[in-house]
Parts: sequence; structure tokens; C-alpha cells
Amino acid sequence: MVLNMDSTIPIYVQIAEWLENEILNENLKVNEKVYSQYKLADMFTINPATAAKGLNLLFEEKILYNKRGLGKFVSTEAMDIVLEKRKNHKLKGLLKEAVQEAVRLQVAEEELLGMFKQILNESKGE
Amino acid sequence: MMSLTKVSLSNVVVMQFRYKLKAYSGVFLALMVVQMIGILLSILGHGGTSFSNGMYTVDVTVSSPDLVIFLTMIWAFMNAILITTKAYREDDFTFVSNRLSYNLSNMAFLLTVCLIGTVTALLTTGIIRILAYVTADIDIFLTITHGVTIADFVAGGLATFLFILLAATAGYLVGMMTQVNKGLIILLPVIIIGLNYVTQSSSNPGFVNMLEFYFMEHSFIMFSIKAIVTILIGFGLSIVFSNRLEVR
Amino acid sequence: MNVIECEGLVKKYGSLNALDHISFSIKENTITGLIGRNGAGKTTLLKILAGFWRETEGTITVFDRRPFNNLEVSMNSIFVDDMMSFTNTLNLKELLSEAQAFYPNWDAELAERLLGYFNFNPRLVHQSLSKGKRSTFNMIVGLAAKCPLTIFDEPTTGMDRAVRKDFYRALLKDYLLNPRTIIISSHHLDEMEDILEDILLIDEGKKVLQLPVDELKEYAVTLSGRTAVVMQTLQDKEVIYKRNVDIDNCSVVVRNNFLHGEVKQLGINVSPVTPSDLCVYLTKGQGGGIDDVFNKSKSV
Amino acid sequence: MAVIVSLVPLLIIIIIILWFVTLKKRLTRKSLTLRQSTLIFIVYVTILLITTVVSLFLPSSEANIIEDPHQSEEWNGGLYMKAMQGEFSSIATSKISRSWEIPYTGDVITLASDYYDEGILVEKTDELNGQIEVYYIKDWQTLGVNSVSMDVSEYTPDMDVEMTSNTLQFVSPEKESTIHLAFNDLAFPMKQLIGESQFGNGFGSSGSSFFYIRVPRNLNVEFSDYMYIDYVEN
Repeated sequence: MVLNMDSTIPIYVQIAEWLENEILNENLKVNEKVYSQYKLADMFTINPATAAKGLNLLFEEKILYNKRGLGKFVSTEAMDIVLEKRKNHKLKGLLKEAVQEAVRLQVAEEELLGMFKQILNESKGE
Repeated sequence: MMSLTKVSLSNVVVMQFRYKLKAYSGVFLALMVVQMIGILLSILGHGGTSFSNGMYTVDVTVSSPDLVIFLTMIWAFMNAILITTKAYREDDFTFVSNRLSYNLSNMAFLLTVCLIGTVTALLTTGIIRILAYVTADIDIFLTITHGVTIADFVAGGLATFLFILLAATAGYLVGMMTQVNKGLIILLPVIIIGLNYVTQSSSNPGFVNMLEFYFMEHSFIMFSIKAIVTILIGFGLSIVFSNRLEVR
Repeated sequence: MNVIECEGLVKKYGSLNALDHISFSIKENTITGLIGRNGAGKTTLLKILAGFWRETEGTITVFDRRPFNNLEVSMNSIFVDDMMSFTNTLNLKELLSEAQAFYPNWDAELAERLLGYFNFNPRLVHQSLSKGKRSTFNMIVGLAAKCPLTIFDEPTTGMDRAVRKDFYRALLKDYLLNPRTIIISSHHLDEMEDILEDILLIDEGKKVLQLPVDELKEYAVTLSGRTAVVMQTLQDKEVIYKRNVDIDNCSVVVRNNFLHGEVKQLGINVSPVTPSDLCVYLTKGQGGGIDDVFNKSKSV
Repeated sequence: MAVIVSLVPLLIIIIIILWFVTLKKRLTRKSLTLRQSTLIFIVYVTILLITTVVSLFLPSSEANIIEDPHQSEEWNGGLYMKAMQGEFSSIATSKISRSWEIPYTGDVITLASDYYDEGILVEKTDELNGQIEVYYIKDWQTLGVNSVSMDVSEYTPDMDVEMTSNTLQFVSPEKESTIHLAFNDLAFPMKQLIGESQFGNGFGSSGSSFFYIRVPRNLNVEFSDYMYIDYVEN
């Protein structure tokens, strides 16, 4: 499915990210029950323990909350947490890597910004 | 969690026994072939005598299931060796088994096939007579029935069974010893020669005395005791030998 | 609760230690991958677990019992490998119904469906099957038996890739429905690592490590870059494996217990190590890699 | 020939052993299914049962076992000696295999034989007038099979006599006739338990037989030289 088994990112992180995407796409809404570890294991052909680890990750980040005996549900502030996390960590990280590469290639600041704007425009146009 | 299943040894033995009857059905075909060879040889080499006084010749054919019984004993011996081999053992340990249940079900199996072997061996009497009648142009059959009671026949049948079972026990023990340790193959002739030495007497070499121990016993009770004790010792030793056997 | 407890287990063949003081435990209802190179002692260990072989030293308990010659352990476990022997007087369908008599949890419906799915002719006998088909049939028996301890020793021998994928999927689905303790030994770690919970890596009869698969993925990283630079950073790191790419460049596998930032700044490339590669690196003998064989022969 | 025949079982046993050894290997490719082998075996057992029943209808008779032939007085021609001493009447009727009563009024009778070289006893008696009596007495025909010896005299053919004018002709049965007997031996474990020896040989011997002829005292008996005739002492 959408998991990349050969990726550098551990499967349970990928599971968490996939669930975050589901929340961002609003496939999973606030206070909605998320897939159980067994359902996830079946969906992605992974060990349920791995799936549980992914769910736990989100629980620790307060994106999900527990209802005793019922499973995990999407918390009210889930969307904000996910957005915040993606911006501060993932996006920043990606940009940082891009900048590092630019430094290595001795790309001037203006040129880099130009490239950035160009890509931005291209994706807007799509 | 999945709860552990409680086991009873007897249940497992019964299951293994039933499986063996199906899985080893080849032994019945082997029995059939062996007995048919026995029947043919009984007809061909009828081992009779004849006399002639110039006027006429009296030609006698001996019709007896002896050869068939003897070949059935060899069959039992070979079969017992065969079922101790690795290939057969692997079939067993594919499913639930431990060494005790493996041995007990083997013994139940041997007991059953030896019983079948005994019955069919004794039943070949009729076909041997008919074939003799047809091929040797028999005028009349002389039978000893006078002084032989039904009880004698029953005892004789049981003795036949015990003889065949003795052969199976010997085979099973030999087979199990060689399975446990290949070195025992070399030991076996040594044991046999040793026993021969120990049991020899002034009149007979040892192996004759050993055979006479079983073959010259006229009392049914004594014979049964000798045979059953031997069988129990043989099977008991097999269990002891195989209890440390590594399988599969 | 631990289904398997193993303490100082030794198995000797003559003077050779096939298992050398190995200790580990396996939790109930987990899928554990037993990984090791050929001759590492995987089969020996599994056969002792199944009660077929006798341990030389140490203690081993399965369901709190010594497995050797234990009927209860035999009843509650099944050992599947490509050497499984079935009588050829019975056809496949009859074999399955025989197996049903032995195993109380036997799932006849599952067995029949799998037989159909993998296009078996139920009237064939086991010995007439191809190697891959035989492994597939054995796997069906292993799954349908639903034993609390299910052991697969190289279950995918001879199976083609599609069947292997089906097997792993079937195993996982069946595990989700009927959680039980499963141990799989296999060469194909990369194919099955996702369905595993734990990995037990052994080498030369010794335990190398036992970890959840996720942790194994983050256990080590590869540092690659200019040899001089890389070497400089290695002082405080645990080196697992080293390889010279060319005269100037090398790549080194190290324990992943440091911050990546500083090495990245040195222009060293940090990349992950797949569990299957890691297992290979961890079990490489003293002799180094295959490259050394060729290097030496060049110098002679 | 006998040597070859006795080697056959040994050969077969070796073949069987080899066959067993290779059995497992052969099984790996082709073997009969349970259903096939069950069917074949059931057919086999059925055949055995049917033949067992059929065999009961074969012509059979109780064997006449001789416990210890050396003890019996009839052995070694005892009957002939007894009869010669005039004790014919004491011979058991079961030993008299055939008898003829032939009216004869002539003065001379000639004895002739086509082929007969055993004894003929002639008793001249006052009791008879106008007739002669001929008895064919058959001694033991001992047959040894394995460890038992039995008397098969009742199955061997008897001599016949023919009266033509003044000649009494002894006629032997059809020349070179063979009597095929079969002895239903008990299985060896059965023999063992009824105390019969497993080993050893019973002995076979064709016992003697003779004619006993009673004639009126005044009848002249003539015969050719080659015939062996004794007169009863009385």
C-alpha cells in the first residue's frame, strides 16, 4: 500500500505518518475511532506490535486519546498538533537539508530563493 | 491465550495406531506377496515321499502351511525392522508423538498385523490343498483329526501367533538397537555368538538349544509363558533403548 | 508470560558445540524470527524446542516443561520444515483429515481453503509434489494445526516469490485471528521482517542479539564518505563492519547511538542499514568480507 | 534335483529380504493408495476363506497313524508266519483285503500269475467241498511323512484272481499305477503342542501281502517253478 518497506524510516513511524495524513485529509475526523492495531496489521501486512507502536507514538503526542476498552480516538486538537509537528520538524528539516546541499554546491542565496519561488509557482499552477 | 491441551497417552497411542494402519498399508501387500510365494513353494516342493513295489507306486504329497508360517515369521521380522527405520519414524513424529507413544503404537500395530498374518497364514491351508489337488492329481487326502481336539487347534493357532510375534519382537529389538546406535550392528553378531556359546551343551550347539527352548516345548502354558516373557523383555528393551533417541 | 525459557543451552556433537550456552526467552503470542547464517544452529535450536533432540547442557522449558520426549509439548506444538514426511498411501486431503485427529485446534475449513487457493490436486500424494508445493502443503498443515507453539524452520524453501508473499500474509492474518507463539527461521529476513515482532539472531551457536524488529531497524547506520574523515569520527563509536569503497572512500556500519548532526556536517553520508544486511554484518566471522578473499589473492 | 528344489526357498527368502530393503525407496515414487491396497487385501482374504471352505469338500480320510511300528507283531512278515503255522483264523478280518469263494469241482488246479513274486499259502482242509476260498491278505503299507508313519494299505490296489477252466490266475492291478496321496500335516506349532516331534523322519516301507488259498484236501495243486508257494502246516 502506501508504506515503503525499504525506507529508512521505521515502519511504526510510517504508520504514524499515514494516520497523520488520514487526519490531515480529514478521512479521520475528531473523536472518530482510529483503526485498531490488528486492523492496521492486516491492512499493511505488518506485525500488530509494530502497528501498536505507531498508534502509541500518536497517543504520546496527544493526537490520539484512549477510551478504556474501546480503543484509540482522534483528539480534538489532533489537527493542530499534526500541522505544528509537520511544520516545525519535517518541513524545517527538509529545508535544512536543501540549504546544506546548496551550500555544498556553492549555490548563491538569490539563486536558491529563485529556485524555491519557481517550484512554488509550479506547484500552484498544477 | 490459547489454552494448552491436556493429553492422555492412551488417546495419542490410539490415534497413532489408527494412523499407522493406514500409513503402513504396504505391509499387508507385502504379507500377501510373501504368503503367495509360500503357497507356490508349498506346491512346488511338496517334500513328500513315495515308494514302489513294482506293482504300483504310492506317491505322497505333504500339504501343510508350515512354509507359509515360516515366511510369515520372516515377514514379521523384516516389517518390525522396517518400522523402526528413520523414514517410518519421521512419519510418526510429523504429528503428535513422544517415544513412549511411538513405541506403544508400533507394538499395537505389530500385534495387529501379526494377528492378521497368523490368521491368513493358517487360512492358506485350504488353498494349498486345493492347488495340490489340482496340480498333483491327488486321489485322497489323509488327515489327522482323531485325537486332536478343538482346544488343540486353538492352542496351535495361538502358538503360531506367538511364534510370528516372537519374530516381530526380535526384528523390532534389532531394528531399534541399530537405530539408536549404528555401532550396535557390529555388536549384534557378537551377542548372538556369545549367546550361542553360553547356551551350548555337550550334545547341542547353543543355537539348537535356543531354538529348542521354544520349538520343543510341548506344554502350551509353558510355551506361552516363555514366548510372552520373551516378547515383553524384547519390547521393554526397545522402549528403554529408544527413549533417548533423537528424532527427525 | 514466557512460552519458552532457555538458559545456558548447549548442544554438542562430539567436540563441536552446535549451540553454545545460549539463553533467551520468547514471550507468549509473538512472532519471532530466528535469524542466522547456515550452520549457525537454528535448526538444532528449533528441534530441541520441539522436543525432537536432546539438549546436552543447560535448561530449556517450553510451556514450563522440558520439551524432550514430552507428549504435552508435542501436542501443543508443531514443527514445520521442508523435510516433513507424510505417508504416500494417503492423498493430501486424507492427510489433512488424519492431521485433524491429532490436533485439537485443527481448522479443517482453513486447511481446505488454503489447499484450494494454492491449486492443489487433493488426490495427489505428498511425495509426488514439487519442492515448492511440498513446502506450501507443510505450511498449510502448520497453519491449520493452530498449535500454541508453531515452529517454521525455513518454511519457504522452494516457494516462488508470489507464494512466499501469500504465505507471510496468510501467517499474519491467521495470527491476528488466533494469536499464538510463532517462531520462523528463514533466510528471507527482508521479506518477512514486517510481520515479525522480535528477532533472535544467533551465530555459531551463540545469541548475538534479541530485539524487536523496529529497534533493529534503528540499531545501526552506515557512515560513508572520505576515509580520512570517516575514520576521524569513529573513536567513540561501536564499529560493526567496515568496507573500503575505493582508495579514498569507505563506508562503515556503526551502532546508532549518537546524534547524526555533527557527522553530517563533516560531509559524511548517514544511511540506514536494513535488518537483513545488519544481520549479515553482525554474523560475519573474523575473516572479514568476501572482498578480503580477493584482496589477499591479489597480494600473493 | 532335490538339492536345487531345497535351495529354492533360500533363494526366495533372499529375494524377499532384498525386496524389503528396497521397499522404502520404491515407495517414494509409486505406491498403492490405502484404498487400493485395502481392496487387494480384502480380495486375498476372501479367496483364502472361499478356498478354505472348498477344501473341506476334497476327498479326505482319517490317517491311520502307526504309533510304533516296530512293536507290532505283524511287522516283518509276522502275519505270513502266523498263517503258515495254521493260525489263519486268528488274523484280524481287517487284514483280509479281499476274499473270493469259487465253486470248483475238478481234481487238479493250476496256479498261475502274470506278475507276482510274493508268497502264496495253500491250506488243504476237510471243511471245504466243491469250492475253494481265496483270501488276499495285505500287510502294513507304512508311509513315513515327516515324523509320522501311517498305514496306507487301504488305499493301495489289491490283486485280483480269475478262474478259467482249471487255472486260478492271480492278476496284478493295472501295471505301474500310481496312487497319489496327500497328507494334511498340521502346522508345526500345533504339532509341537500335541507332543509330536518337529524333527526326525517317519519311515516308509511297503509291507508284504500274500494270498491264502483254502482248497479241499483231495485237490491237486499245480504251479510253475517260479512261483513261491508254501503249504500250511496242519
